[in-house]
Amino acid sequence: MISISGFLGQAFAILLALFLAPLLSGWVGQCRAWFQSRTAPPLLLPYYMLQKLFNKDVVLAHNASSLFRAAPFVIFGCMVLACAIVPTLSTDLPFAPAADALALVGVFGLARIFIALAGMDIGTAFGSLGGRREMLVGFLAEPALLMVFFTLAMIAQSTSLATIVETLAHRELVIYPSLAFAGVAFTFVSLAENARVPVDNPATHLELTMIHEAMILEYTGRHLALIEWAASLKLYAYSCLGLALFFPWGIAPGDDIVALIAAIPLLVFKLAIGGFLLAAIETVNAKMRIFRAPEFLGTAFMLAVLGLLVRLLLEVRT
Amino acid sequence: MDFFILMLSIPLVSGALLTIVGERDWAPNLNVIASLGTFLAAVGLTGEIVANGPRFAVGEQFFIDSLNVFFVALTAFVGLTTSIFSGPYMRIERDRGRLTKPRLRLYKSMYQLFMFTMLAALTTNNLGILWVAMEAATLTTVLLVSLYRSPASLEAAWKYFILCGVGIAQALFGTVLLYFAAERVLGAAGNALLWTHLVDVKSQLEPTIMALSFIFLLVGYGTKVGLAPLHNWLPDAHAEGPTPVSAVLSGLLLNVALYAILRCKVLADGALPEGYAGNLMIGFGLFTLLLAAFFLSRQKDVKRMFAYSSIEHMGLITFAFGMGGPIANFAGLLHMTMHSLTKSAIFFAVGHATQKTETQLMEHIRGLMKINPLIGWGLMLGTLAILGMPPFGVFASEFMILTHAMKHFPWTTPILLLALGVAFASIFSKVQPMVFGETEAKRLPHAPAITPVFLHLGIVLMLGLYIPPYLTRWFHEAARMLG
Amino acid sequence: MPGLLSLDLLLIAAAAWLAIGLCGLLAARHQALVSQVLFPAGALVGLWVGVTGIAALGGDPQTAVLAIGLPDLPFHLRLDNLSATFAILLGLTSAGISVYSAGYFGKGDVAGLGTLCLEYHLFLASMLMVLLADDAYAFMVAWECMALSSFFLVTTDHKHEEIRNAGFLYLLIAHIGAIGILLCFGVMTGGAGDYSFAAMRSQELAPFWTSAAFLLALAGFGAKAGLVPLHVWLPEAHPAAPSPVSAMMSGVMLKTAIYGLLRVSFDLLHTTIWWWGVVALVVGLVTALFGVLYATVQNDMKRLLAYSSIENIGLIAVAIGLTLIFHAYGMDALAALAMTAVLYHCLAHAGFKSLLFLCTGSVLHATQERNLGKLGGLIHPMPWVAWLALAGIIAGAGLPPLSGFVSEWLLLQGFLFSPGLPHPWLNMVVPVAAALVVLVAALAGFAMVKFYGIIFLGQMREPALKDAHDAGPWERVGLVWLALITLFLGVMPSTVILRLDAATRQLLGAGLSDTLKEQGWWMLAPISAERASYEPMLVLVTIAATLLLSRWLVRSLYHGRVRRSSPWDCGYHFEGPRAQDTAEGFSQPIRRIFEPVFRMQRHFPAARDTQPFYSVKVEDHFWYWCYLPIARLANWISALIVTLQGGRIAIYLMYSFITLLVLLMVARP
Amino acid sequence: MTASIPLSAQLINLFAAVILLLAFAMLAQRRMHSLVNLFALQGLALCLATLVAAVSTGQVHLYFSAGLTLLLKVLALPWILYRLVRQLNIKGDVEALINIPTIMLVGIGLVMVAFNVALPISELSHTITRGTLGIALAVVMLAFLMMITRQKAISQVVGFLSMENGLFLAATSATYGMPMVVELGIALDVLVGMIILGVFFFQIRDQFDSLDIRHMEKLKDS
Repeated sequence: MISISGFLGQAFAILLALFLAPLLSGWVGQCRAWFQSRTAPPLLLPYYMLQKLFNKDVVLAHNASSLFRAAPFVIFGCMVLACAIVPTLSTDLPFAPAADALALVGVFGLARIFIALAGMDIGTAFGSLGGRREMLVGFLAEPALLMVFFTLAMIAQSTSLATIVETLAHRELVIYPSLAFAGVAFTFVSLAENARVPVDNPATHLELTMIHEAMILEYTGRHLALIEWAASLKLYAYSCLGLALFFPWGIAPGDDIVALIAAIPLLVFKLAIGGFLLAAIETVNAKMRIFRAPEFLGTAFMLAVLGLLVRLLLEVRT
Repeated sequence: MDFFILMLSIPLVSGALLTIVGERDWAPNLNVIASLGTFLAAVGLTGEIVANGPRFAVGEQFFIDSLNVFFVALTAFVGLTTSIFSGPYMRIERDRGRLTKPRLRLYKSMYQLFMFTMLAALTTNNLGILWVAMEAATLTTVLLVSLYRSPASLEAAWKYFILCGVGIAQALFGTVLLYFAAERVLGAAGNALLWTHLVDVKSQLEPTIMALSFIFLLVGYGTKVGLAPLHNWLPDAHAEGPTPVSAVLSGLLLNVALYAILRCKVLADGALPEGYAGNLMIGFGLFTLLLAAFFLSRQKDVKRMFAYSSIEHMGLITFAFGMGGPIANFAGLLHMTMHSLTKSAIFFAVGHATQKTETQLMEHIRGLMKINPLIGWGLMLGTLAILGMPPFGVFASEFMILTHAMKHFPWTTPILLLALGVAFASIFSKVQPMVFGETEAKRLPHAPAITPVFLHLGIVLMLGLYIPPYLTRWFHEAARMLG
Repeated sequence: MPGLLSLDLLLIAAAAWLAIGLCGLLAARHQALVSQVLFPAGALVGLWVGVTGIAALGGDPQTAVLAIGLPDLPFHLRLDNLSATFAILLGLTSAGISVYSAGYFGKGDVAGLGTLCLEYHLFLASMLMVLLADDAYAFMVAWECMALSSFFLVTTDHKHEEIRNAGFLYLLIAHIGAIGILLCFGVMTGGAGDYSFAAMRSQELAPFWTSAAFLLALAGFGAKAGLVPLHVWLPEAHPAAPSPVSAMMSGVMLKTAIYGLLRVSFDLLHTTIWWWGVVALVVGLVTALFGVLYATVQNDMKRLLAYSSIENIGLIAVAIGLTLIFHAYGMDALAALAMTAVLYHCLAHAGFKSLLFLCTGSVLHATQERNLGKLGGLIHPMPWVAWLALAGIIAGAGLPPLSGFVSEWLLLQGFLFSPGLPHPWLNMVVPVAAALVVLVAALAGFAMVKFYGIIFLGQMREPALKDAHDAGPWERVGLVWLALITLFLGVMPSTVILRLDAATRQLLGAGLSDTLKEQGWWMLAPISAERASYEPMLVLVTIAATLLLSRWLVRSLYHGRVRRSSPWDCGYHFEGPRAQDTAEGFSQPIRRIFEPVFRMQRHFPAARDTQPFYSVKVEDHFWYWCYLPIARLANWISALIVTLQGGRIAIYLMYSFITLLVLLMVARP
Repeated sequence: MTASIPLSAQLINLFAAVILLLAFAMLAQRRMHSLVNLFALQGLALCLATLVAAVSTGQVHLYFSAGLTLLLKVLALPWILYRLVRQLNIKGDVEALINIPTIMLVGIGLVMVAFNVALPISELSHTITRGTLGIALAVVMLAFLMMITRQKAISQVVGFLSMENGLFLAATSATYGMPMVVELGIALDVLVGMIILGVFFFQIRDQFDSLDIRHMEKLKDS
């Protein structure tokens, strides 16, 4: 069943994700600084941060519970799993059948629940505020994301990510209008899910607008490190997902070592472009009021549904 | 000794005896013993009929077949348990000063005479005597209803007398017409009112006369059954009379009146086009059911409410017999049995409840479960049974009626659904707080006569789960006889 | 046991439950005996039922006829794969709940424990009989016994008026629903009044009557299951009942309604019309959305769970609707997929919802408080309950790797493969329905986070909560058992579905086993691995392994030092528990976004209030749109009708006279 | 056609007409004393009609029936009623619920209905008195109307008894009377009923200080 090479490929993909994810965060931060005419922080800043945080003592609130301490590890585990599922370099992943697109959403959901609960655990004003908002974003984003997957699943007649990517990568050149809708919707959802402008701003602790940061205010030391790492893993997973779904060219179809190695620079290149575009989006948009977020995500949902309907109306010939 | 003669003479003689000896300490026991004797005689008669088939008595004037022997047994049984219940109940009433000794004497003698008239009505073969016995049953109970001599009870008794008198007068007109029709076939000999003879020639009876006759009989006896809009006497009489009287009125008198209609329906069915009598009964039944259900929701007096519930059930039974056919007739008979047993059990429980709380107003009766758990459970289970909750037997008959209606008269089911729903909501919402909840009332020193309640409920429960084969055979035969 | 069929074993179990109940009544004075012996014995019987059910799955139907019942209609019993499936559900869930009850009712002074024990076991026995009944009468008797015993259980604490009202509402709707079911059976009755299911199966009905039967069944069983708009009893009755009873009602009793609906629509009626599926789908969607939205805004923890049950029932109804649509179009493989989702969600919901209700029971016992606004931080004094409840909420939110996700995943797969339906409109509507299902699932996550976060996390909102005690040993066993069921259903879906396949096959003639058998036990790929697959065990293992590995690595590469201090909270020091979100506050975004769905009464503080306060009350629109108008109408009609009884004898005579005249004029033969 | 009707039939028809006339008179009569008188007269007419039927057909039990009617309806009941009226000191009825001309009009309408209903049946009858069935029905209905419109308990009772007269007339006219045992039973019932009513009146007067049935409208639901 599981070939050695496939297993190695899988392990490599995970390690690559663990390594590349902070780099991607650093790259986005750097791009943002350039756009805003600031002096850019070093590209490797996230690594320094992680190193520093791991070295620091953990300072826990008096009433922090065991759940609070366990949550960062769970979240980290979820994100590692997510990165293992998403086809980054190759579609021949032993872990791919573990979770299809729907299960991937579920894994993200699991992480979200833990981070929201952890936010509520200390019982501070900001913690529960963050938890509530996170769940708000979550329940709006999840359906939209699933609708995107639905559209793709209908094209590929499968919900398995590997199959979808393979189908999309190796199809004859047909323009699917539904994909355009899905792509835009996916972008919206990714912004919201990764706590990016215009829904949230990862770079600020401005109390009234925080979502993600509000939940993790009480985290310190290694816990915070894991959460930050998990956040960058999430960004990485979403980016790879987007790239794999909408720009699937160059992903190795099987356990072809050459193609696999060739896929690495291509991936890094695509990620660099993606990060640049993300920074651009974050710069040209303003953070919106939290109650605009439903409208934003509602739009994403509508677009995804439209994509689905377009798929049904225009592209399915029965 | 002939069981039949014994059965009719015991209540008659003991009624006279109770009048003569007056109110003694042992008079209640005599009442019970007489009822027990009647019941045993009825059981003996039943056994005889089951074993040997139908028989005549006193020439051809009385006729006992599987249809009426079943009502006889039921009547005698409820008569017995009610007499058991009325002993302690009436003693408490006397201690509370609501009744004097002469009234208690009147009560007991009239009770026995009432039993006599009902048994006579049930067993007679002569439709004329049936009428006479029904009228006599009214007369005996009028005095029972007005036993307290309060303005309200007098008013109730007056209405009962006049309305039922007028109703029964119409039944007499119907009987005359029936006789008229029968005479043309059977000749002027005295047997033209004998049911056994009429049944033989029922298809030759003149339809025009029979239709008219059945209308009069239906309206006449229907008044006693409590079919709307002829029911107006019923809630008053039930609410204002002593509780044992309410129990027998509801449990027995209504049945006997319905029995009279059934006997007439058999004849009308033979003479008239298919479904004529049945449709009239369906119409009355549904109208009664619906009206009673809505009446139920506005009641404040507990006995009055259960009186309306009796009207509702009579409507349902009339509807069932109106549909006809073996299943519906069977269901109707079963429902009559179940209703008698359950409703009298409820009235027993209600009687004790009102005695303990000294009011019949439901809003003042609270927490029966706390005052006396047995009374509380008795009322609660009785109410659930009468509302058609399984495993009680009322459900068995409602089950058959509803499914049969759905199959053959689907247009009636929305009405049935509405009426049963409204009735359920109305009754249950009132009984529940009476039984449950907190109360300040203390436990009263009197020991309640609770055995009859649970005896009845036990039988109803058993019949809901298991109907013994001989009873089934008997029901089937009776149902077949009804056509 | 040689010579005894599984059906006999189940009957023995029902009798045993009854016997236990009666023992309870007789031994009412010995509280310890009743709670420590009889309830665990009931749990053993439950286990027995579950194991027998598992053994019976896949076998041939077994029938029996009891000597009781109506004349010509003795109780017919039948154990087939469908009833076995639900018997498993009943047995295994009730085992956990009964064990829990041993602890729950053993503590404190429960008035009338003997009666309660009787009612409880009668409830169990009648549910089992519902599953076994093979004729309309036996079914209805068992069905109404179930309603009745649960009614008495709900009103255990009948001193409070609101509990009485809740019980009344419950019984009323149950009764009206039962009449609907009865009429449904009436439609299907064979000729000459044959009420046995066998006769109904062989009955050929006209399309109109088939549809009537289906709609009556949907309404009747829907009233019991809590489909909108017949759901109103549910959020009233569940908080009123003692927690084990709520667990039993929510976890098991609602499923008997699903069982009935499946029995009627797939077994007794042998034609299926596509629009039935649409009706079920739409009703289910409305129910699910309504339930979950209301769940998010509740402030009473048991009400929240009750609304969540409505949501889950709605999802099940959606799945049933989908099955009906596929079945009507002869797409058997997909119908089997959707049916598996139905059965799986029944099992899953039974496990996690009972678990959550029992957790609320422990919280209630420990704190005497149901109001979320007065709880908080209970994970510290009650770690057992808190951690087990976490399993419940993860499953309840429909997240991997626990049970709720599997069924939702199956359901969504069903939706995804729906294109190809030979009906263009359906093809359009179905994906939108799928989107709404996803929305429901996501909102369920919100509700669950609220439930868990407000009760167990944060600071204690009342000082008295410090004295709360954790669940006792009996209770822990029950909770752990249910949590294990949830976990097992979550990670071993393939194993379970292979067994459930017998039931699916029986109803639809098709199942998933052909594809599943070829795959490993760890893999769930109902169509084929290329199209969709899910390996929950791998998900669980990966997350767990990463968790442990990262923890070990961090500790060994760096350190494991911990210091304690006050929370930082962005530098502010609102130390008190008042600074956290209240239950109302937490659901504020939902109230705002879905404002038209709720009937809200809000009070805002004015500028000059000396004691400013904010309050919000959320009520159910259906009360005001549906129930109150009906009640008013009935009241109005009865007010009109009682004028007939005006007290005047002359008028009464006139009624009689007019009746006579009318009949004389009109009723000529 | 009239010529072919035998004398006995003509007589019976005449008495039947008298009974109907008396029924109308009772409907209009307000004084209690006169009401009882009219009732006694009606009983007498019924008795005579039965007697004529007995003579013309020679049936023995019709003689009994006539005798019973005489005893009960002409002698016993009016006597009881007189005593009651005197002892209870009732003078006249209060104004009827509806004014008398209207009642009369309604009564005439009822007679038409009754004739109409009875017509098809009368044609089937072979007795010499068949035409009177319609009259009997009309009498029953008029008595009914009287009971509806009167407000004194005692006049309701008179109406009730008048209804019985109508029933007896029907029995006689349609079938030459019911079987003996039935007639005896009916007579016994009526008598017992009357006695009970007598007791009742005293109780009612004790409780309500009046025999006005408007006092008895307390039991109601609305």
